[in-house]
Amino acid sequence: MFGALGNKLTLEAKRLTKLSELPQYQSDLVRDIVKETNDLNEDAEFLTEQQRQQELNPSNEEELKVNQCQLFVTHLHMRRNKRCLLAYERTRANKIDEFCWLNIDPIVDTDSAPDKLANNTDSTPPVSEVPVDGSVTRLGLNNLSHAEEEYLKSYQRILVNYKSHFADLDLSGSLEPPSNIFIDVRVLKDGNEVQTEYGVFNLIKDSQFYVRKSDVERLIQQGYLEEI
Amino acid sequence: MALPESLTYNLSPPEISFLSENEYITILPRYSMKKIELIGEKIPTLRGMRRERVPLWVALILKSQDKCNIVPPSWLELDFLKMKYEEEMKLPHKFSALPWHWLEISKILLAKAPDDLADPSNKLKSIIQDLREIRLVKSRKGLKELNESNIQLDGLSFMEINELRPYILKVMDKLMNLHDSISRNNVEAETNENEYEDGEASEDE
Amino acid sequence: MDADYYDIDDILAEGEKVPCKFNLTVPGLGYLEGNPGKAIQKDSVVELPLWLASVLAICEISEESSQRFIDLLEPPFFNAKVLNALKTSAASVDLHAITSNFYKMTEKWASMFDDEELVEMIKQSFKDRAFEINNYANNTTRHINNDFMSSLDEYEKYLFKVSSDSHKKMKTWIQE
Amino acid sequence: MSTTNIDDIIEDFAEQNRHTVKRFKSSDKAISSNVNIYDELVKAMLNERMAPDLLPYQHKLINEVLTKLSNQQQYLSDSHEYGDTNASSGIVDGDFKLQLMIIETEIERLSYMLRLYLRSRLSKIDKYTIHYISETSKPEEGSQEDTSLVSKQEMEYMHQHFKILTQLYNNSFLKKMPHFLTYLDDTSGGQSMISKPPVNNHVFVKSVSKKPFVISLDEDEDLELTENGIYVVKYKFIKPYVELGDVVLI
Repeated sequence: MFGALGNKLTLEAKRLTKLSELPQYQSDLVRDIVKETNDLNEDAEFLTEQQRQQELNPSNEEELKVNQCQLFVTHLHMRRNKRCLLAYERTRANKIDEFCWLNIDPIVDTDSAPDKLANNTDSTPPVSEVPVDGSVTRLGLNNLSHAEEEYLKSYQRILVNYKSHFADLDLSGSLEPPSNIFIDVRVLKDGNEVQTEYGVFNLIKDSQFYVRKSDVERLIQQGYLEEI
Repeated sequence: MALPESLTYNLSPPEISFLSENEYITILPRYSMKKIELIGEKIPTLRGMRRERVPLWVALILKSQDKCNIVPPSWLELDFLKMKYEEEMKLPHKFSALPWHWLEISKILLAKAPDDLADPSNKLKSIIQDLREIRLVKSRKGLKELNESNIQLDGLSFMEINELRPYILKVMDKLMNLHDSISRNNVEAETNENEYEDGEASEDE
Repeated sequence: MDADYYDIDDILAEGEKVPCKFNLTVPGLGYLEGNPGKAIQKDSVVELPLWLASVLAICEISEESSQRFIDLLEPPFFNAKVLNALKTSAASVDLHAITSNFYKMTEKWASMFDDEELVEMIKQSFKDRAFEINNYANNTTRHINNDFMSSLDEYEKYLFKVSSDSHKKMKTWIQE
Repeated sequence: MSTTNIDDIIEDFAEQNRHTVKRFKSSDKAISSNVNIYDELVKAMLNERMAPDLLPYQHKLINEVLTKLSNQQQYLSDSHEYGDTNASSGIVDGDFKLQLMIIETEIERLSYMLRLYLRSRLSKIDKYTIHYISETSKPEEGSQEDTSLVSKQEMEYMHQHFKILTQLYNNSFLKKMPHFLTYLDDTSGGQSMISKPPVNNHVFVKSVSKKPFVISLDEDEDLELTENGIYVVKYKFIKPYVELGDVVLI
């Protein structure tokens, strides 16, 4: 149906705003819309030529109007297709940007890209839907188009460059407020001496220290310390 | 995007709590300590038992190391809060005056310095909960009155405002969009638009 | 009306179909009503997406005549039945079933026809429904009325989401 | 081994810090000496977070915060080094450590706010790129290094990001389309492609002006704002007062 391809792509764009990772690039659908647009353009060129002929040989006004109407429909349809394509790609680019800010590596492994095989536009790829909000948590390179892969690399470079002006700030750092930078901990089991910028302490069971949280996170995970 | 959607035009409760730690509070140092030149503030030399005003976040570090006691703010007190609660009951269309950060600061002090408070923690917690609820009910009723132009919200604190913010903004913006869809209502918007465009306003077909 | 070019919901709203009557016979446009290769006859009624209908409806056939390529007919989502139901009990109307971008459609429709009465009425129903939405968003423990929740249009769903997220975050913070 | 008194060391560092501050302030009259730059940053961050459009980059404030952060970080690492070499002698006492912890906490707090400030700006630059590219290329913009709407780094970021986004569109489909459809800043046909900040949207403001003042709204309506009053108004009506500092966005 009329404008159906564009609608389909826009629905896909709407869907992916809610996903925590980017689904497979809809290359077939994009290709079909580009083709449809070029076909429409051929019609438009034909209609424009016809219009010129009509103007050269004054014919009835009705014919001119009919031609103009056809031309409008064709042009509007092309513009609509363009808007759908751009909105789709923009939505994906936003997700790629968001991913780059996380400062983690994309997934390269073929198997872990969940909808590798689902490049059929009719299927809904089984991407993990996170209902809370659509923030990106991971990105499979296999789901990107070639152009998007290039874009990802370029944006990473731009970010590295921008961040280098604020080397002390760790711009990709946590957006949670820094509370409890220093914490009280209790030693749960004996262990070795621990060196930190704030000095040395020994892991002796039941002793307590006031330490920088980031210095002891591993020891807490390993069960040597607990936060009081 | 460079900032996650959830933080765009929005603050999280931990963030507001973080901001509340910038408020000043009185401490009673237990020991002396040399002054500290901070970027924002100079923390004066502390002497035992001599009161000083410091940012709450500094007070919390000192407190955690038993270097000081925190002098609770005068409003964080059972009698005062009960009085406020009665005010809330008496005046159904008005919010009683409470500090800008009352929810955050009371929560922080109840967690980190309960021994410095004049009244038992459980009683304080319960009156604070009651106050929060009566004010929430009141504000929710007030939300019936939203319009497309402007409203005044005096008496609500930062945390309370923040909780209502997404709803209020999204409703008012939508009412405005509906309102402005009528060209007569949108005359000014269009004039602004043209100024914005620097005279390059485009022609419709 | 300056909807953002990249706004997905706006693009979807523009894709919604509205009934139109053609004021001239146009060969080759039969595909608009599912008859590719054929002409569309004068006076035939066709459903067109708004992005097309809104322009054809303002293009005059000739300079002398005020007639446009097409006339927009009253779309089902603004018929008397819907409007009456919204007036009587806004919260019990299934907007989603009517059109999933009801308010966007209202804006677009109202801007074409300068229909102030329609806007005033729908503003009031939006307020009533929004108030109800906030009540649901506040009370996550109460049994959610699925009928009401599934009757929301896209903007209302979004309103519910941002409101309930905010209340949830507040609850989490208070309890932590 | 060292016989230096720890107090002297701290005095020394403090002294160094003061000098840097002085040097900066003498060349910078806009930030008066009684303004606390920590509070200024809190305000700038909140305003930027809540404003629908980009506020003028706070050149002086941000430069000052960055300089002071870097000095303080240097002080911290020097002090840690000092602490390491003197740990065994027992000179580094608990108080010294505690003071460093307070200093480090402040650094973390400031860095966090700066991070949010800068990232909310980038997110607006990304959303309204073409609009800001044209805003910043106006002749009156950018002539003055310290009053421009965006920083030098942001300017670079904005142009680079726009370039790769354009490349992405071109490579994905635009270059295969009819030429007249390849523009990204087309404003014809009643639909502008240029996304603009929604300055009509509502914002929460708190009036901080001691004197009440009146702003004009739509349809000949006026609104009086009194100190500490909380209002929800359309951003476009309040923007000038945000820049004047009569209100803060919350």
